[in-house]
Amino acid sequence: MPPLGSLVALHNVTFCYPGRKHPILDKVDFTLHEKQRVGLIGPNGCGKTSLFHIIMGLLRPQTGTVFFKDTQLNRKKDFKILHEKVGLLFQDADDQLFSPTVLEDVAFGPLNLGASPAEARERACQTLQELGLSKLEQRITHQLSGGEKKMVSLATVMVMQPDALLLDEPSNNLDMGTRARLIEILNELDLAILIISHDWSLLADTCEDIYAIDKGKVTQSDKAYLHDHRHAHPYGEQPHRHRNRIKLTSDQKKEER
Amino acid sequence: MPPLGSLVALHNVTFCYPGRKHPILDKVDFTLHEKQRVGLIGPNGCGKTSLFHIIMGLLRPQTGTVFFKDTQLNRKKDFKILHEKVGLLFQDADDQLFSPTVLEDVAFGPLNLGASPAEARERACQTLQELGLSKLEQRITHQLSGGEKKMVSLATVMVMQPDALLLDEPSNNLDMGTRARLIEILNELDLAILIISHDWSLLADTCEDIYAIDKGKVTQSDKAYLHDHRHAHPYGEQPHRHRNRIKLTSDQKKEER
Amino acid sequence: MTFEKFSQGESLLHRTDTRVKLVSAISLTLVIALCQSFYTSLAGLTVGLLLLTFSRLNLRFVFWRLMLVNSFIAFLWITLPLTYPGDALCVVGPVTLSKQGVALAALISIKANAIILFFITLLATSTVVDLGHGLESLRLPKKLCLILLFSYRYIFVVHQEYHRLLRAAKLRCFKPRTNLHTYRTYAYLFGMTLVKSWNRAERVGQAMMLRGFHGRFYSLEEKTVTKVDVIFLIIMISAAIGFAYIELMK
Amino acid sequence: MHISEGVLSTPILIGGGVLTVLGLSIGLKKIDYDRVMEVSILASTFFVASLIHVPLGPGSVHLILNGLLGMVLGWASFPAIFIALLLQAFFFQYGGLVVLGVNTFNMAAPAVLCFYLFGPLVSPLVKDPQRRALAGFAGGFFSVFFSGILMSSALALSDSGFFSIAQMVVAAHLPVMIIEGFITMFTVSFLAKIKPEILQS
Repeated sequence: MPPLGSLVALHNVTFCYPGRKHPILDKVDFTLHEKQRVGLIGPNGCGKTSLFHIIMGLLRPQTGTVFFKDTQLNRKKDFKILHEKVGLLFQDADDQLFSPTVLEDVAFGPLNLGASPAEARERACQTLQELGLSKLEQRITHQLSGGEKKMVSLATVMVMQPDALLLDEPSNNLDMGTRARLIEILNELDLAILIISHDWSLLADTCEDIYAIDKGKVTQSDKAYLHDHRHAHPYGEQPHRHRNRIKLTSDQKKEER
Repeated sequence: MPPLGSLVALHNVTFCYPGRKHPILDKVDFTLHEKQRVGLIGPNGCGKTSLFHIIMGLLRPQTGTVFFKDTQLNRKKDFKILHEKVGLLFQDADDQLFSPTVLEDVAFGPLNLGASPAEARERACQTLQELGLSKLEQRITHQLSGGEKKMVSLATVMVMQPDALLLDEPSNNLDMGTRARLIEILNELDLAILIISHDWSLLADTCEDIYAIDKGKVTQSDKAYLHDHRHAHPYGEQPHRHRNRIKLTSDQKKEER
Repeated sequence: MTFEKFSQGESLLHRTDTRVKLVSAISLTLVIALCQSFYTSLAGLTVGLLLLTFSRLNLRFVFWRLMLVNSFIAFLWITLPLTYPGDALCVVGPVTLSKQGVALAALISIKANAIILFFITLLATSTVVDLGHGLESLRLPKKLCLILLFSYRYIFVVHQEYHRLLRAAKLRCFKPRTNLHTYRTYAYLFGMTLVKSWNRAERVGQAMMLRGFHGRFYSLEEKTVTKVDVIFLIIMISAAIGFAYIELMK
Repeated sequence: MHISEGVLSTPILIGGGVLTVLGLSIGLKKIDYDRVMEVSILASTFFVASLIHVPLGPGSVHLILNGLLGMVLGWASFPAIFIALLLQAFFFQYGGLVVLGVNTFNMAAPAVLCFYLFGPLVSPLVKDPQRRALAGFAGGFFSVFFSGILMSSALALSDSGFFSIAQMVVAAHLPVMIIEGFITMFTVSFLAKIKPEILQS
C-alpha cells in the first residue's frame, strides 16, 4: 500500500507493451502528494508517457494499482473521479484541441461537468484572463501558433480546477518567450504538478523533487548526478535564467567541479 | 550572388506567410557546400521548415533566389533537377510513406526516374540492405513501429542517391536505440547534410557547423555561445559520450571556463 | 486495430495466388447469390464449409464473425414470417406465420452464410495489399485500385488521429449522451480529423512530387501462377458450373 | 447501411451494378492522377466516420455522413464509397461482392445529389452562417433519407413480399436522419470557420 494521504499513487505497477520482451515499467511505486511538484526525467521511449497514461487509466498495467486520494481505481469507470481532478497536458497540443474557437475549447470541460453554457463561458473567460490569454478568446484554435496552442491547452485543463496537473514534455517546440511564460505560470499555480521532460532546466526551474526513469524503474534524483556539460545555447546572448532548486549533496558538488 | 561552387544556396530570401506582419525569413543568405554537414537550431515556428520548403521549391519566397549547383532556379520546372539530387526527410514519416508495402515505397522514386521495375526493385533492396532494413522489405507500411517508419523513409530518400539530404527534426519521437542508429548512419554517409532540430546533442553528434535561426535571420553558430550549464544526467554513472565537433574560438573557450 | 483477422496463416488457401482466389470467389458468389433453390444453396454452403476446413482458421473467430454478419438475417427471421404474404404455417393467437416467409428466410440464411464463408476463406485469407494488386491485374481500373491501396494505407493513421482527439475529450470528462452537446462534440472531433486529413493529403502530395512523381503510377508486381493455383482454379470454377447446373435442372 | 448478399433479385442486382459502373466512370474521370491521394485520404477519413458510434437513447448508431461526403467530394463520392464498402467487405465481411453495386449506388447517388442541391449553399461564398447551418442539416438529413428510400425500393422491387420490411427500413432510419442532420450541420459550420477550402469543390 502506498502512504496514506497521497493525492495520486502507483503501487507495484508493471506494464509491458504487447510483443515486447522487457516491461517498460517494472514494479514501479510512485507517490504524488497534494501540492507536491515533481519532475520526471528520462530518455525518449523510457516509459514516461506510459506512466502518465497509466495514471489516467488510458493504459491498464499488467500488475499493480492506481490510487487516487487513497481510493483504489480498478475499473474504467473508477477513473472518472480522477479525470475531474487531475488534468493531463498532452505533448502535442494538436491532440488536445478540437473546437473551432479558443473560448469554445476552454468551455468544453465545464460543460461536461454540468455547467450551464453561461457559467461555462464565464469560467472559460476567467481562466483565459488568469493565464493572460484573453485576447485569444475569439481566435480560431487551429490557426494559432504552436506556443499559443500550448497555452490554450493549459487553459482547457486549468478551467477544470484540478488538484494535480500532469505535463508531458511541456516545453517541447516552444520558443524561449513562451517557455519562460509557462515556467512563470507553473510556479504561480497552487496545486500538485508532475512534469515529464528531458528539458532539465525546465524541471529545475519548476520542481522540488526530480526523479529519473530508466530501464523500467523510477528512482529519486539523488542517484542522477549533476555534471558539467558542454552545451551551446543559441540564445546565450539574450538574458536567460537557470534556476536550480535541487539541493546537491556534497559528493555531487565535488563531481560538478 | 552566393559563392560559386556551392551545392545549394539561398540568396537574399525573404518569406512572409500571408496575413502575417513579420516575415518568417528576412533577407536570408545561406550556403550548403558539397559534403558539408550543417545543423540548424531554433524554436518552433521560427521558419526552419519554411526554409526547407523554400529550398525544395514547395514555397516560393517573396524575394530572393534559390541556387542549385550555381544554377538559378526560377520556375517550378527548374526545381525538378534539384528534386533528383536533394532528398527531404519529412518530420512525420507517415507523410512520406504512402505505399502499402515497404519495398514498393522505396522503389517509388527510382520508378519515377525511369528505372524498370526489375531495376527499381534491385535498387530498393540494395538500399534497404545498406541501411540494415532488409527484413522489413515485405512488411506492410502502416504496421511498422515509429522508429522503423523513420528508417524506411530515410531509405526512400537514399535510394535516389542524392547529393544532399535535408532532415526535418529527424530524432523527434524516436526511441534511444533508433536515434543512436540514425546518428551512426548519418555519420557514415558521404554527402551533404542539413539538419533542423532542437535536439542539440543530435546536431553536435552529426554536424560540423551549427547555425541558429531566429527572428527571420540565420546566424552562424559562432554567435551562439557555448557556456556551462548545470545539467543532471540520470545516466551519468554509465559511460556516455559527448562529442562536440564545434571549433571554439578562444573567446568562447574562456567563457566556457 | 486488427482489421485483417484472417489474413495470417500457413494453409493452402493462404498460399494460393490472390488472383485465383478472387476469380474463384467472384464466380462462386455470383452463382449462389442468384440461385433460387435450396439444393443449390445447400451445395454452396457445403463447399463453403469444406473451404473452411482447408483454411485452418481459428473457428471461434469465424463463428463470431458469422454471428455478427447474421444480425441482418436475424432481422429477416423476425419480420419475414410475419409479413410475407402466403399460406399460414401455423397460427399463434392473433399472429399468423407465413409458410413462404419462413422458407424465404431459410433460403436467404443459407445463401448469405455460404457467401460469407467464400469471403472469409477465399478473400480474407489475403491481405488487402494483395487483393488490391490482384484486382489491378484483373483489369479493375487502375485509379480505383490506387484509391483502394492508399485508403487502406491511411485508414489506420486517420483512425489513430481521431482516437487521440476522442481520448482528449474523454479526459475532459466528456460523457456521450443523446443530446446536442454530444452531437456537436462528435461533429467537432470528426471535423478536426477531416481538417488534419486534408492537410496530410497536401503533405503527402508534396512528398510524392519530391520523389519525382509526375502523374503516373508504376507497378512493381510480377507474381507467377503455380500449377497448384491452376488446379485450384479449375476445381473452383467447376464447382460454380456445378451449382449453375443444379439450379437449372430444378 | 447495406443489404446482405443473397436477398435481392437478379434484375435489381444488375440494375444497381450498371448504375454504379456509370457513377464510378464519371467519378474516376473527374479525378486526375494528382488528386488520387487526396481522394484516397478523404475516403479513409469517411471510412473512419463509419466506425464512430454516437449514442441514440439506450443504443448507438454509427455515422454515415454520405451527405457531407457528397459536399466535399462531389462525383468522387462514387469511387470513395465503393472503396469504403469494398474494404468493409474485406475487413468485416459486411455486404458482399455481387450486391456491392446496389449498395454503392444507394449511398453514393444521394451523396452526388447532395453535392448539387446543398453544396452551393454551404460553400464559403455563403456569408450567412445560419443559412449554411440549415443547408448542412438538410444535406445530412436528406441524403440518409434518400439512401433509405433507395434501399427499401431495392428490397420492394426485388420481391413484393419485402414491402413491409422496406417500410420498416425507412422508419428505422428516421432517428438516424436527425442525428446525421445535426452532425453534418455542426461539421459544416466547423469547416467553414477553420478550413473553408474543403467545402469549395
